[in-house]
Amino acid sequence: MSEHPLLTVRNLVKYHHTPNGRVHAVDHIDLDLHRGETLGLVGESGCGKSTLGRTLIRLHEPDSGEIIHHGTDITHLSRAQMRPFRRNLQIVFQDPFASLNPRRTIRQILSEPFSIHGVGSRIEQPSMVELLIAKVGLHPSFADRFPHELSGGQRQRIAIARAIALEPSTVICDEPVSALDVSVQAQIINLLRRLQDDIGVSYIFISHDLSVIGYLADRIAVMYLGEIVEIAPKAQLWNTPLHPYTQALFSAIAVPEPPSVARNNRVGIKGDIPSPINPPGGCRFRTRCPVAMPICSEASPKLLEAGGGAKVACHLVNGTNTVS
Amino acid sequence: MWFANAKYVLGRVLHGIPIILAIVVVNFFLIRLAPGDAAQVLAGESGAATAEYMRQIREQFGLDQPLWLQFVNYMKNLLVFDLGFSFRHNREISELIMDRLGATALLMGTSMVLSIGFGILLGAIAAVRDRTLLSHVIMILAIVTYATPLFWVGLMLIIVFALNLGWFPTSGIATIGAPVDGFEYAIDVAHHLVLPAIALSFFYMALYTRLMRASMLETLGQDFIKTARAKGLSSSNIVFRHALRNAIIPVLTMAGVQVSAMLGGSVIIESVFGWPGLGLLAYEALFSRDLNLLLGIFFLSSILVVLTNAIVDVIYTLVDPRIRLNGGRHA
Amino acid sequence: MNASKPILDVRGLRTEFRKSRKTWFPVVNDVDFHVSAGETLAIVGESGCGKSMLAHSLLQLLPKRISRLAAGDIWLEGRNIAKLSEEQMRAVRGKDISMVFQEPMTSLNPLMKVGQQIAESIIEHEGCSHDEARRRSVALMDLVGIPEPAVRAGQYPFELSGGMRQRIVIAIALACRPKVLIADEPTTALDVTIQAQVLELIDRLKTEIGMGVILITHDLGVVAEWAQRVMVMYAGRKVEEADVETFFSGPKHPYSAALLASVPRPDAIINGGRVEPLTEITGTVPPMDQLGPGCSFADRCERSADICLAQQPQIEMLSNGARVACLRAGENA
Amino acid sequence: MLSNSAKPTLLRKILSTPTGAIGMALLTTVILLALFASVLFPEGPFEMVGAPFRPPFGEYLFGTDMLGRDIAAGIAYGARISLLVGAVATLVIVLLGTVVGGLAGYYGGWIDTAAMRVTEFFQTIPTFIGAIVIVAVLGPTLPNIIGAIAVVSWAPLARLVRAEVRSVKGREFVEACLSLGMGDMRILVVQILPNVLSTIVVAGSLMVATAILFEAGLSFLGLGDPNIMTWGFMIGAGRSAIRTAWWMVTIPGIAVLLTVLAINLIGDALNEALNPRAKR
Repeated sequence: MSEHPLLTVRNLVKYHHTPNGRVHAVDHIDLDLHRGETLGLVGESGCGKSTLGRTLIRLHEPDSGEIIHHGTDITHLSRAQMRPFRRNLQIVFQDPFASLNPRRTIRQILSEPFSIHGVGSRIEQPSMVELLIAKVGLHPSFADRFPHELSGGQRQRIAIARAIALEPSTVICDEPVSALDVSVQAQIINLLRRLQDDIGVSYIFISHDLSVIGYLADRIAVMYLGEIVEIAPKAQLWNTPLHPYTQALFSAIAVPEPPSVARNNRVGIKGDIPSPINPPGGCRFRTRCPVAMPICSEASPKLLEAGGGAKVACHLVNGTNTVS
Repeated sequence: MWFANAKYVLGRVLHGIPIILAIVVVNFFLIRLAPGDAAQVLAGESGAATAEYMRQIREQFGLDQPLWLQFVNYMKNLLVFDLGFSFRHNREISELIMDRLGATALLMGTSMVLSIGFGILLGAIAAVRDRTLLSHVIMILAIVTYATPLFWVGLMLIIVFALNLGWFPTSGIATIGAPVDGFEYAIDVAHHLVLPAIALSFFYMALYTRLMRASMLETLGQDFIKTARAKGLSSSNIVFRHALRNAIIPVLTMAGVQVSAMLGGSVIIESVFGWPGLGLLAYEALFSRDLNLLLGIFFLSSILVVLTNAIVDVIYTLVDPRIRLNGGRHA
Repeated sequence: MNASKPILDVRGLRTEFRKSRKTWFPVVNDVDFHVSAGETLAIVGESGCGKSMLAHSLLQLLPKRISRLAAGDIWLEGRNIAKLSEEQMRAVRGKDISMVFQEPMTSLNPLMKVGQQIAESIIEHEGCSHDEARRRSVALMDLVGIPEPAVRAGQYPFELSGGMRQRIVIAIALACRPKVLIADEPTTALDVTIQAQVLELIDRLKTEIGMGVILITHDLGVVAEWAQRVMVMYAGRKVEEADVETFFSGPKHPYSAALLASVPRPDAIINGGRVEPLTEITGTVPPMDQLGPGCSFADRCERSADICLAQQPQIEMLSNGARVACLRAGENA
Repeated sequence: MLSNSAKPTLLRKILSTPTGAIGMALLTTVILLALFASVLFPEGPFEMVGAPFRPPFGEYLFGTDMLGRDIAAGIAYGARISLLVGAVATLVIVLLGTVVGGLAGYYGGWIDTAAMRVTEFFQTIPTFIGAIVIVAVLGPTLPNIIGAIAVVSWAPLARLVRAEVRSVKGREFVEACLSLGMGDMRILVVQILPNVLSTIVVAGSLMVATAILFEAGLSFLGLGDPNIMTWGFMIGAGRSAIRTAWWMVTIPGIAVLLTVLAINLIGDALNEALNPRAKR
């Protein structure tokens, strides 16, 4: 990993305002993304992982904190000032049926990045589009079709093509394979990996599926109710998950192994995910935590180094002397 | 729960206040938009305007004062429900309107109940018996009725049932010279009410039938209906206990929206049937160019819409617990 | 392997959809399977393989206007329910066979209290009093792990979380202690931690009530963890059936094998080093109304031969006990 | 923005349903009648052509009125006005509704709040009475009538467009455009509005029918332009003779009915063609 992170996030906060109250979607988050790496962002619904992804590229306006891209603070740039940075910050969405405009042809959809950023002339663009389609493993004749003529996997390839058209340094992948069948999911995962090797892009890969995240990511950040509870290199996190939530999450993965070889040490966790509108005080996981202590309801734990490149926000792991 | 309910309804009523204020403002400026001298416009183009009347109008509207002062005066008068004086009728406008309110309320209320009731019934039948002859007949009747002008329906009813068959009177609210109270009077009024109420409800019945059918078909295709079937419930149980109540919600919403249109319809129907309500009053005001009266009616009917919408909201909360408990339609 | 007599025994089931006025095409084709009490059979496949159609066919829940049960028998404890009238079928639904659906958000009536939605089923099938039904529905809510069941019974679905709603749906399904529970992707819409809770609940109740469970899913991990036997479907047909241990030790049908290999395995990478690309299955699932005479997987299969395109493979038992419909399964597997 | 290749198929789709075919046939008849009114009845609708109160299907196809005017001529010339009012009022309504609804739905925030308050106002005032007041105050001319109809009816369309724009805006392809740095106007006009168009077309077609009914109602009450022959005016005039000459009110009424029916049928067929989920 290089010394200068591609993307640095400090103290990022994003609340959604709803009629029922303020949703703590992203609550004081720190992150670094390095060149060429894949950072996995995992968590259950309401943990704010999608909001974080969208806020990072200013699809949502952050409430506070800063987002630094290549040394430039892009947190408060205007839309016009932001435009040149968008070449480097792209996103792929979950639903391949909603992420392509049904009224436009694949050619029109894939020309958009080029025309917005003035890349290539009108004469060059058609061949650039066809090249792009080939790059994601489809036949160039797809250019003149409409999205509804494509299968889910093919649409997702087009969505990926649009995101990588300008060879960005960072692509946010927001659950890009969750809506796909297993065999198609494998195709898209392989494609994303191949593109990473080809153009050296960094991914922030958002998913609720730990198997996919574990397969693709170099580092993994675990989110719970708007906060990062643990972040660590993949092997480290996999072998010695420290946070009780990470442990529970990992043990909930159902592995397709014969019962005779599958591990059977399930750490069940009780109860529902609390509402992100009114998260528990102190440690947000304490209401479901099997090892909660009195301190957990009094102070919220900080995300601290726990050795091996891991950072954890847990009183039990960090020791009670870290309370602020 | 009761409290949340009341709070919600109160909120909806308060919501109507700025709208009523806006109508006051529009009323005030509309007259001044008219070509020519406002007093002249208010007095009407006929030569009937006496110098006395013109003076009265100038005084009431304070037309020689600056605009803002005129407006303040206008507002002051409205606050005490002083809508001015109608020289054609030689009475206070507010009195005139109050006199006629009951007849319109009776007509509107009857028509609303008729159109919503039959609309829901016919629409539900058409949906449950989808793709049968019965459903086709209902839907063809609905689409034809939906295209029929109200006043024409009224006239056709008069030609057939009043003039040719003689079953119902052609106009009025009661027989002249008949007793004016008691049971006999009620029967007499009901007898007079039949044709105008049917005429007014026709179009809306068609509208609600179409809406109810679509809504019912959609509801019947939803997952919870499948759950109900998987429980082993009978189809009548599924329709009555599960589908109907869900399907009615969009119809109620539409009925709320349509109140203002229905008031317009009652102007036409009342003038066709000589039903002495607000609509006929408006028609008369139109003919005698009594614009001040017309504006008064416009103002009051707007208030009526706001109030009716509040009533619809109450019904809404009774049907849909999501509103009752969350205090909002967009929960 | 399972000695007990099956509760539900399905033979040669064929469900067809209407293509035009007179022509029909199969969405479930010649499927045999059985479930015993206390056993979970998983039916696996990708979208459009017919697994959900199969589930709906068992209860005859598909719309009659566009679908029909064209052939086959469904034996429920010695009674063939495939031949029952709609009226007779109603007595089976929710009583002998129950179903849990995928979407907890939409599968409950939004305008009815949840307790009432459970009680309804009890009243329908057991004709008990409303008070009795209410008492039993509260007990059921307690059984499926809903805290404060008496309070929750008076709430509406929108007041409950997704996991809680799915528990209500399960309570409805279990209200009359059915012999067979069909769970159609019961946890797909739920979060991982909640998914484990719900599957654990179904597993526990299966033993308590002594019912057979048909678990329909696309998630092979869920199969490995919660089922005893597995049946893989492709293009409306059963292509492989085996007990879970046998299946996950090495599926024999090329489709099952490819499906299993396409699942990402993080632990294998971490413990074994190099990241291999996942196995992909080329091409797409053929539309069910345009199937040829041969094996419907042939044109995507790495091992297909000419004969595969011409001849429909029949289910055969292999030496390891798996039943596989593949002309080449025995050869070099 | 229906693509060029979609246009003929759309027409064919409409004609392929029985409702659409009947609607199209009826509407075409009315349009032809309007176009050739001055050829068929060169003397105009106000000319007294014969004896008063002649019953229909005799010397004159639809009979004559109390002044001996040919009712058939009135029907033909009235068709012009009905179609004109329907078309122009709808055009104004659609323009106003799309602009207000589009901007409110896309930008949200205070623009949305303000726009919704305004539409709420227009939805609360009793529409027909509002139109009566406007025409009564400003004078019964054709532009005033069209304007009055448009002013009191644009709000529901604006709300519909707003709701649709909001829902399309929430789809991920719009976020994809934003993340590419596309400008607001381009997103709204090029990306979102084409997806809302089918809704606008369907609602607009029904709006034509409503506007025709509105105009007929106004002229029935005597608020029509006195220099123009309209169906509503004919019915209104026929009222006084309702006991003797039933055809004077019946025939123009049927004309309104068939025209409105035709447009509604086409609207239904359009809805099915453009909006397949409404089918089944």
